[in-house]
Amino acid sequence: MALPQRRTDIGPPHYKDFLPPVIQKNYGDWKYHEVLSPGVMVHVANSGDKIWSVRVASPRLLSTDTIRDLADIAEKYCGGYIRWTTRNNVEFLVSDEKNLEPLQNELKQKKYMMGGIGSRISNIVHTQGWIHCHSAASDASGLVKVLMDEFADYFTTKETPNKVRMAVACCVNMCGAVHCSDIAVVAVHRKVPTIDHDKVKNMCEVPSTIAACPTGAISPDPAKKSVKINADKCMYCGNCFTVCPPIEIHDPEYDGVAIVVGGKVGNLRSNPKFSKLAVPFIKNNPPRWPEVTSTVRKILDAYVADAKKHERVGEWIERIGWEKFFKVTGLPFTFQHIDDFVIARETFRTAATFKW
Amino acid sequence: MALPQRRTDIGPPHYKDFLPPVIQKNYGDWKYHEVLSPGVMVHVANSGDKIWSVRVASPRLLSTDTIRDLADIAEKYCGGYIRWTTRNNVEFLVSDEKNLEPLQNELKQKKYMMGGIGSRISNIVHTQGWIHCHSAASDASGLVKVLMDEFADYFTTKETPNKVRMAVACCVNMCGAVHCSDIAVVAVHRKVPTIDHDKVKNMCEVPSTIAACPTGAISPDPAKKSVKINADKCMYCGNCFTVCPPIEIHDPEYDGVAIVVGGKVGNLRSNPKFSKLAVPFIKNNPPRWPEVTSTVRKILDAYVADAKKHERVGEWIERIGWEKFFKVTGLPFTFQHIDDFVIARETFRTAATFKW
Amino acid sequence: MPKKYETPLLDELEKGPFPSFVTEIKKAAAKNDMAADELGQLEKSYRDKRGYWKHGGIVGVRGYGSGVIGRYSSLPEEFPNVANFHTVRINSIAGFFYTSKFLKEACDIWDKYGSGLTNFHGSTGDLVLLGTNTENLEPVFAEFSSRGWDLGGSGSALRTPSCCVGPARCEWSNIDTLDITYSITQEWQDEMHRPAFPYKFKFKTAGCAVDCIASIARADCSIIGTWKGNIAIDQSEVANYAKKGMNIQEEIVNMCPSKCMSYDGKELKINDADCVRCMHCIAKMTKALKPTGEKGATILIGSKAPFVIGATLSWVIVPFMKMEPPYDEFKDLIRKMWEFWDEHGKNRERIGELIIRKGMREFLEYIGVEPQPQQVKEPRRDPFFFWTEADLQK
Amino acid sequence: MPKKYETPLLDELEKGPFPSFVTEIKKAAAKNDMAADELGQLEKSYRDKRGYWKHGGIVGVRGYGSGVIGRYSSLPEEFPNVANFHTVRINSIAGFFYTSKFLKEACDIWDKYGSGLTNFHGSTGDLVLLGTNTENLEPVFAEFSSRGWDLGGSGSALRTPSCCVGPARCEWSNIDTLDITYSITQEWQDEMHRPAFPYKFKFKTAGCAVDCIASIARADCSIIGTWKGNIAIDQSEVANYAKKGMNIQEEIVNMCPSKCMSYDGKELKINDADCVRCMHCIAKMTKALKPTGEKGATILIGSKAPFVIGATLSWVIVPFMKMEPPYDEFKDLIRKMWEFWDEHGKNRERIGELIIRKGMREFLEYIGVEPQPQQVKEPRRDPFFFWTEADLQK
Ligand code: SRM
Ligand code: SRM
Ligand code: SRM
Ligand code: SRM
Ligand code: SF4
Ligand code: SF4
Ligand code: SF4
Ligand code: SF4
Ligand code: SF4
Ligand code: SF4
Ligand code: SF4
Ligand code: SF4
Repeated sequence: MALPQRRTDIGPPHYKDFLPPVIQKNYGDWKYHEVLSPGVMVHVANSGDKIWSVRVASPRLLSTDTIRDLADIAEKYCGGYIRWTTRNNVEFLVSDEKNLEPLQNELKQKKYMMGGIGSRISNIVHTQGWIHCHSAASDASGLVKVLMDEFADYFTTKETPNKVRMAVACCVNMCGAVHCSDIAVVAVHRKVPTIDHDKVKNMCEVPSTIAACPTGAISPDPAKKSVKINADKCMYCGNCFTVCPPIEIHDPEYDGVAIVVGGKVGNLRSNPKFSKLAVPFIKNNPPRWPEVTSTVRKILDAYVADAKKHERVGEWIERIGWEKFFKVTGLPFTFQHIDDFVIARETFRTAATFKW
Repeated sequence: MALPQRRTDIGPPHYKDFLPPVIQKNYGDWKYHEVLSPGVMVHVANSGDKIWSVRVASPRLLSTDTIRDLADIAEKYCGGYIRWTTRNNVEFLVSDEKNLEPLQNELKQKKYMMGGIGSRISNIVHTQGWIHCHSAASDASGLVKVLMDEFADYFTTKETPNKVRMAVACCVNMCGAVHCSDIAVVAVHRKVPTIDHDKVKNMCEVPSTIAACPTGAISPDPAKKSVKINADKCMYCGNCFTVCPPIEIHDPEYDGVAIVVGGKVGNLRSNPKFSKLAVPFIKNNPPRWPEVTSTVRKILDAYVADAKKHERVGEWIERIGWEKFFKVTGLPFTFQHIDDFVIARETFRTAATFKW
Repeated sequence: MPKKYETPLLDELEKGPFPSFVTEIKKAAAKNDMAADELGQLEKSYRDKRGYWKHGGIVGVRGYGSGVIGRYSSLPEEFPNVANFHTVRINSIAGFFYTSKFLKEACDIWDKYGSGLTNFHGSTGDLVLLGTNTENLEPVFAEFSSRGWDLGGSGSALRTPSCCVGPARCEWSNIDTLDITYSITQEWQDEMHRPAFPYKFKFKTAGCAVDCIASIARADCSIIGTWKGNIAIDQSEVANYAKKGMNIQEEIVNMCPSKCMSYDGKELKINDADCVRCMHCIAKMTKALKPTGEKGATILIGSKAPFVIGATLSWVIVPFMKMEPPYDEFKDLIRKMWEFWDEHGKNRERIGELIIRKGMREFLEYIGVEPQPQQVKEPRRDPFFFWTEADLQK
Repeated sequence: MPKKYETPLLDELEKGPFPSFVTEIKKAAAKNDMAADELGQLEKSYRDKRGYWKHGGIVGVRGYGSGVIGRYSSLPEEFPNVANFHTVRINSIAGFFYTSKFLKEACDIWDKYGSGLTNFHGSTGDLVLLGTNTENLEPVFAEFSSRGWDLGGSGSALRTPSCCVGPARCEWSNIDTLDITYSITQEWQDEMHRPAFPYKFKFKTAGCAVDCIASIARADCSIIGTWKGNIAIDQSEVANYAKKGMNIQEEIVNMCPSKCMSYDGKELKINDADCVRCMHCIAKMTKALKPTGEKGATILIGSKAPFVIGATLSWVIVPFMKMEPPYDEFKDLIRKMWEFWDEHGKNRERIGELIIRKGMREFLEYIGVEPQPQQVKEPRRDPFFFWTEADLQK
């Protein structure tokens, strides 16, 4: 069968063609919204029109079977209109109130997990991991699955003091928003890479390999027409591996994950914040990484127990102080927690104020 | 006349021998103090004993005549006991309440300026300037004199929302606490230094001259056995001049002062803070630098008018925001205000929150 | 029939309440050879605690330098159907809206030419078709493009711009996030499809400072809607919130970062001149508070992941810009920025890193933007600074 | 009779209420040649808007490498009496206490051998004898040292330690600032007088976090008194403050950085576990509040002026240390630090700069101090970090 005529540089279709009529009509003219349940909210337009959004969790990695099922449901209750959220959840866009109940019934019956709206844990932003990326020091989808299983009730029913945004990245390239998440897991290495010198000469640009190293650990090895790594300076970030494949950084025995906490992106109350290191290392323990889930649980429980309403994780920690964070979570404070990278000095405690 | 026998490494005398008896007796056992007037405070011991301190301003640079006069007064009313404060004021230590009045009368009569205690402007920490230092880009004593003249009533009578700590440094070596003062003046250069190459070879160590440059502007000039300066990188800090005298940085036409604001050293309320650049440059205009005093006046007036009680200058600015600081003072915001040194990125506004 | 692998480890990940990606892969694996081998290789990764993918090579569709991520298995004998297994990035719809019609068509194409696995969506915002063999790339592209869809970005190119749902379904949007996204995507198709930048460049557009698209953390250029004007207060709705149990003093007034609100138990007041438009009060009392006045956006530059100098957040370049079609002022500004980057950027240097290296002045002068206190959290602390000859003559 | 210079510019600085340094110089100049030439040269500086001093050479007293700052006029013909004009740093008394007897003796010596000009005090805390000729250095030293006084530091040496008035006249001091200062000064005379460090090293000791000696900004080692225990509250004094017009809620409770206070109009409460000991409440309500419990100091390292890497503030190394004579634990710690500095420091590298260059870990391990969250404002943000072989085996 002949292929259809390809077209180039046409860009995506116009968004208008994908908006439900009620949205087209009230575009930019919404008045307020109400959260009706953890999985349902309604937006009310100045015209009085309403649109209901019913949100269900998604593992992000979807088979065509599942997508077809989602499309079928959307056809049945939403005139075929459906959207995904910026955190990979699915939203059924209901224009007709009477479809709301039946839609939810069908979702329940098909075991779709409704929730994620309001002050709770939503889906985890994540990356490829062992599923598709060469760079992964851990698997992302697996970590997301075990974490979301652990905290499922915070998606479907229970509340947290404010939204808790989690992320998982399978290497320090951090293709998710790990660096600004309430709680995030990022996979890390702990061994100096090894170099296949014969291949370096053909496959790598020496200057860009050197430039890739954040600590200046790499220098030319002219004899071998390759590069060498100063083991004392290397902190196993893996960026040399990214630009030069013959540099091998993976080490199943020593790879694992770090947990960072306290970041956020919104401007509400406090400015956007970076996540900071909470736990420098937990060994990869697939398939269910029990040490990761229990550690995240510790952090989350402490936050839920102690934070004020509307306080994000980072705001809570800043209020109580990092020393207290380590105390209430029982996490050990190690040399790894003390910054020694480019802005290290800005993180040193230049004050005599702290808690015991 | 023969010199007395010199002794070495004996260190200073023991402090105990210089403490008034009431202090010796109540050492470490004080209960509270009260500020009786801008120039007088009393400390009360748990024993009930009291010591009155009467503070007078000093230009710090004192002639032996003046010191003898201070000593005479101390003998008359204080059993000879006198101290200097960490900001170079003189404190008469009165153990006998009946001497308090006569002491103040004599001080008044001799035109000593009493004050500086409490929430006001105290003496200005400063440095050598043209009086004794080779490095000075302005004079320190002169600037202090004109500023203290301008704000004398804030020393003797009027109050500020909290203490206002001022400093003057005659070059970027900053031998005063300019970098952590409420309002400070620091002398700066604005021209790339010139090099007397013939002398460099005899007088300077090339490597340490290169290392002295904060921006890496200096490199060896092997032909001349000297160094060269990359004019594009030089920001006229003068550190090369400090380590290598044949590098001349002074330029009367272009030298002058910058004004920095908002620093503090105490931990009360907010952590110690660095001063930040308010005015990048004012030309040297001795003997009375009128543009400097009027600019500092603008800043001080805005602070006094707007700050809450107990707010230091930096705390006030942080509350209202830097954009508002520039607005209320009317000072222009220039490229010089935007950091481009080592921690520049930490000063960029990584948030969508600010005032118009 | 695709090969069936034993997956005792992955099977563990079908347990638990959250939908399982393993189940998804198995669904596809039941009828698709590539998906089957993906599953098999993944089980091995779980056993050995390591990935089995190699660096991607240069692979793509004719005339494009981007849109496809090349990927090769390091165990091609063991898993021949994923020996090469590239992802295709389809440029998603602004706001991530879809119709069932399109979804079904897409599934049909992908079942035919690919693994049957997808990501809705990739972190940048593409509709990711997760894995197919080299020979299927052209067919996939022909099928999609003939239906009006195109590839997104990859490599040293403009990446697929994305945005929050904005005016489509949110009462707080100050700008038309979808239209901006659509417009810049269309404007710069060439920049997206033929990598010619020093490194990647990402746009993300949020309708307000809530930033539901994480623009400030994940975009070289973050466009964040804002306003110049007062927050209108509906006092009766304030009373309603109070009645329903909101502690207005604690939850709103005390949490206002600029301390510009007050509440006496009856009336809520805002000193608008001091408001920094953080969105907290508005978000928590949406029925009572509404921004008024001029709408526009703050343009911020520079956020990215940690390499090489540590993670950055975007910072303010233009505090306020009107955002009206065809967005010429904005686009001209971006072109200037790209010129600067093109001229000075090193290979693999993001624009933010370049500005940090060169200093804000050089950048601002180049793009013709004035220095403004809103660009910084605070002025510099150390009194070392440059003067141009022109400055000295002032 | 010393030469009389016309000083029209400097005369302007005798006007105004604040005591005039010009008047001081004139007083000395009336009877002292050096002071007279100092005045003349200064007038010229005011006229020409530039200093006329050259770099100092190596000059000092026998057996000492420090204590004197060499200084030469660049106009020796015009001002021969200050052709060489060195300052002598006399190590002041801890707390800056003096007796009239000593002051008069000092004046006599200084009139005889020097310019008659002084600084009470230099920024570091020395009693600065402001300018004398080379041949007078030994006599000045002999006169002072025979009376029990010694020189302070200069050059790459320990500098004269200084402190706040502390227990001598302040109710808040948690440590004996004077005794600590005296003890370390005596302990390290050799380190002070024979420069053998990579660069200067300064100690400043403050009795509490009010830091009246600016230790956190101006000392390589800042010793700041603090306590472990509760703040005792005298409620009747609280009531007195309220009665006298203090707005306790606004001025105290709202300004507490850790928000650990509350006041219901009658009783003031402090949640001591959350107090960060900032001293605000205590300073503003000294009669009502008093720290109790164990007293000691926080040891911070590293503050200095801007060169070369920008100004630094000291940061916490040891959150709490008992400070009791003979301060052995403290002194041993400092010796370890100096050893580290000696081993790794470059020429003209302050200890703080070295720690920033080397990283806290290497420093802390060397001196034998555990990592503690109190040492940082926040943990690192970028997940790049080192592991030792020992760490990996844990
Ligand atoms: C649907 C979505 C936009 C989209 O284009 O897809 C969205 C939609 C809404 N967000 Fe959001 N946000 C969405 C991602 C985000 C993100 C981005 C992210 O997580 O990566 C953030 C920034 C998080 C951060 O700061 O780190 C975000 C921070 C917020 C906040 C701020 C919470 C806070 O106080 O810090 C609000 C306001 C609130 O909850 O009061 C908010 C409020 C809202 C409102 C109420 C806006 C409105 O009036 O419609 C929407 C429903 C709220 C809800 O889900 O609880 N949305 N929201 C995204 C849903 C993601 C999901 O599936 O869970
Ligand atoms: C005498 C002196 C100590 C000495 O050893 O010489 C001293 C003495 C006292 N200081 Fe101080 N401070 C002295 C320099 C400092 C410094 C250091 C400096 O300025 O370089 C500071 C740090 C300034 C900073 O943070 O930048 C300082 C910040 C304070 C504060 C904190 C003010 C605030 O709220 O930020 C207090 C508490 C207060 O005023 O409520 C204080 C309080 C006091 C008390 C009340 C302490 C007491 O109970 O005796 C003393 C009298 C206060 C007064 O003068 O108003 N003292 N005080 C110093 C007098 C300098 C002068 O002549 O003016
Ligand atoms: C697919 C995706 C992750 C996902 O599962 O969603 C992804 C996957 C890869 N990213 Fe990414 N990045 C993806 C979004 C991001 C994001 C998030 C974002 O765009 O919002 C970031 C952080 C933000 C940023 O741009 O800095 C991100 C930062 C990186 C980096 C670090 C770039 C840097 O400047 O530090 C690399 C390294 C590189 O460019 O060589 C990288 C490189 C890669 C590569 C191409 C691996 C490589 O070194 O060649 C990954 C291919 C995986 C694969 O085989 O499928 N990816 N990458 C995301 C793109 C999907 C899409 O188009 O929608
Ligand atoms: C006299 C004094 C200023 C004053 O008028 O009070 C002073 C004067 C000089 N300082 Fe200083 N410093 C003085 C306290 C300081 C302080 C403040 C302090 O100690 O609390 C600092 C800032 C804190 C610090 O240590 O960083 C200070 C930071 C410097 C620097 C920069 C050091 C650095 O690491 O960045 C230099 C440059 C150098 O060392 O070459 C310096 C160099 C100098 C020299 C020796 C000039 C030179 O380059 O050779 C000055 C001699 C002036 C003269 O001819 O009399 N002086 N110097 C202070 C010492 C008097 C005393 O002993 O009591
Ligand atoms: S985070 Fe690293 S391993 Fe994961 S998808 Fe991105 S580049 Fe690949
Ligand atoms: S792993 Fe990172 S730190 Fe180590 S050599 Fe490679 S790029 Fe440098
Ligand atoms: S600040 Fe500079 S000019 Fe002034 S005394 Fe110190 S070194 Fe000399
Ligand atoms: S003046 Fe400063 S910046 Fe310029 S060359 Fe000298 S040391 Fe470098
Ligand atoms: S960023 Fe603002 S406008 Fe966009 S969806 Fe979130 S709240 Fe609405
Ligand atoms: S938007 Fe933020 S800053 Fe403005 S009034 Fe509301 S809470 Fe305060
Ligand atoms: S630092 Fe503390 S103990 Fe020392 S004088 Fe100041 S307030 Fe008193
Ligand atoms: S000392 Fe400071 S932190 Fe502690 S209660 Fe008082 S004001 Fe609060």
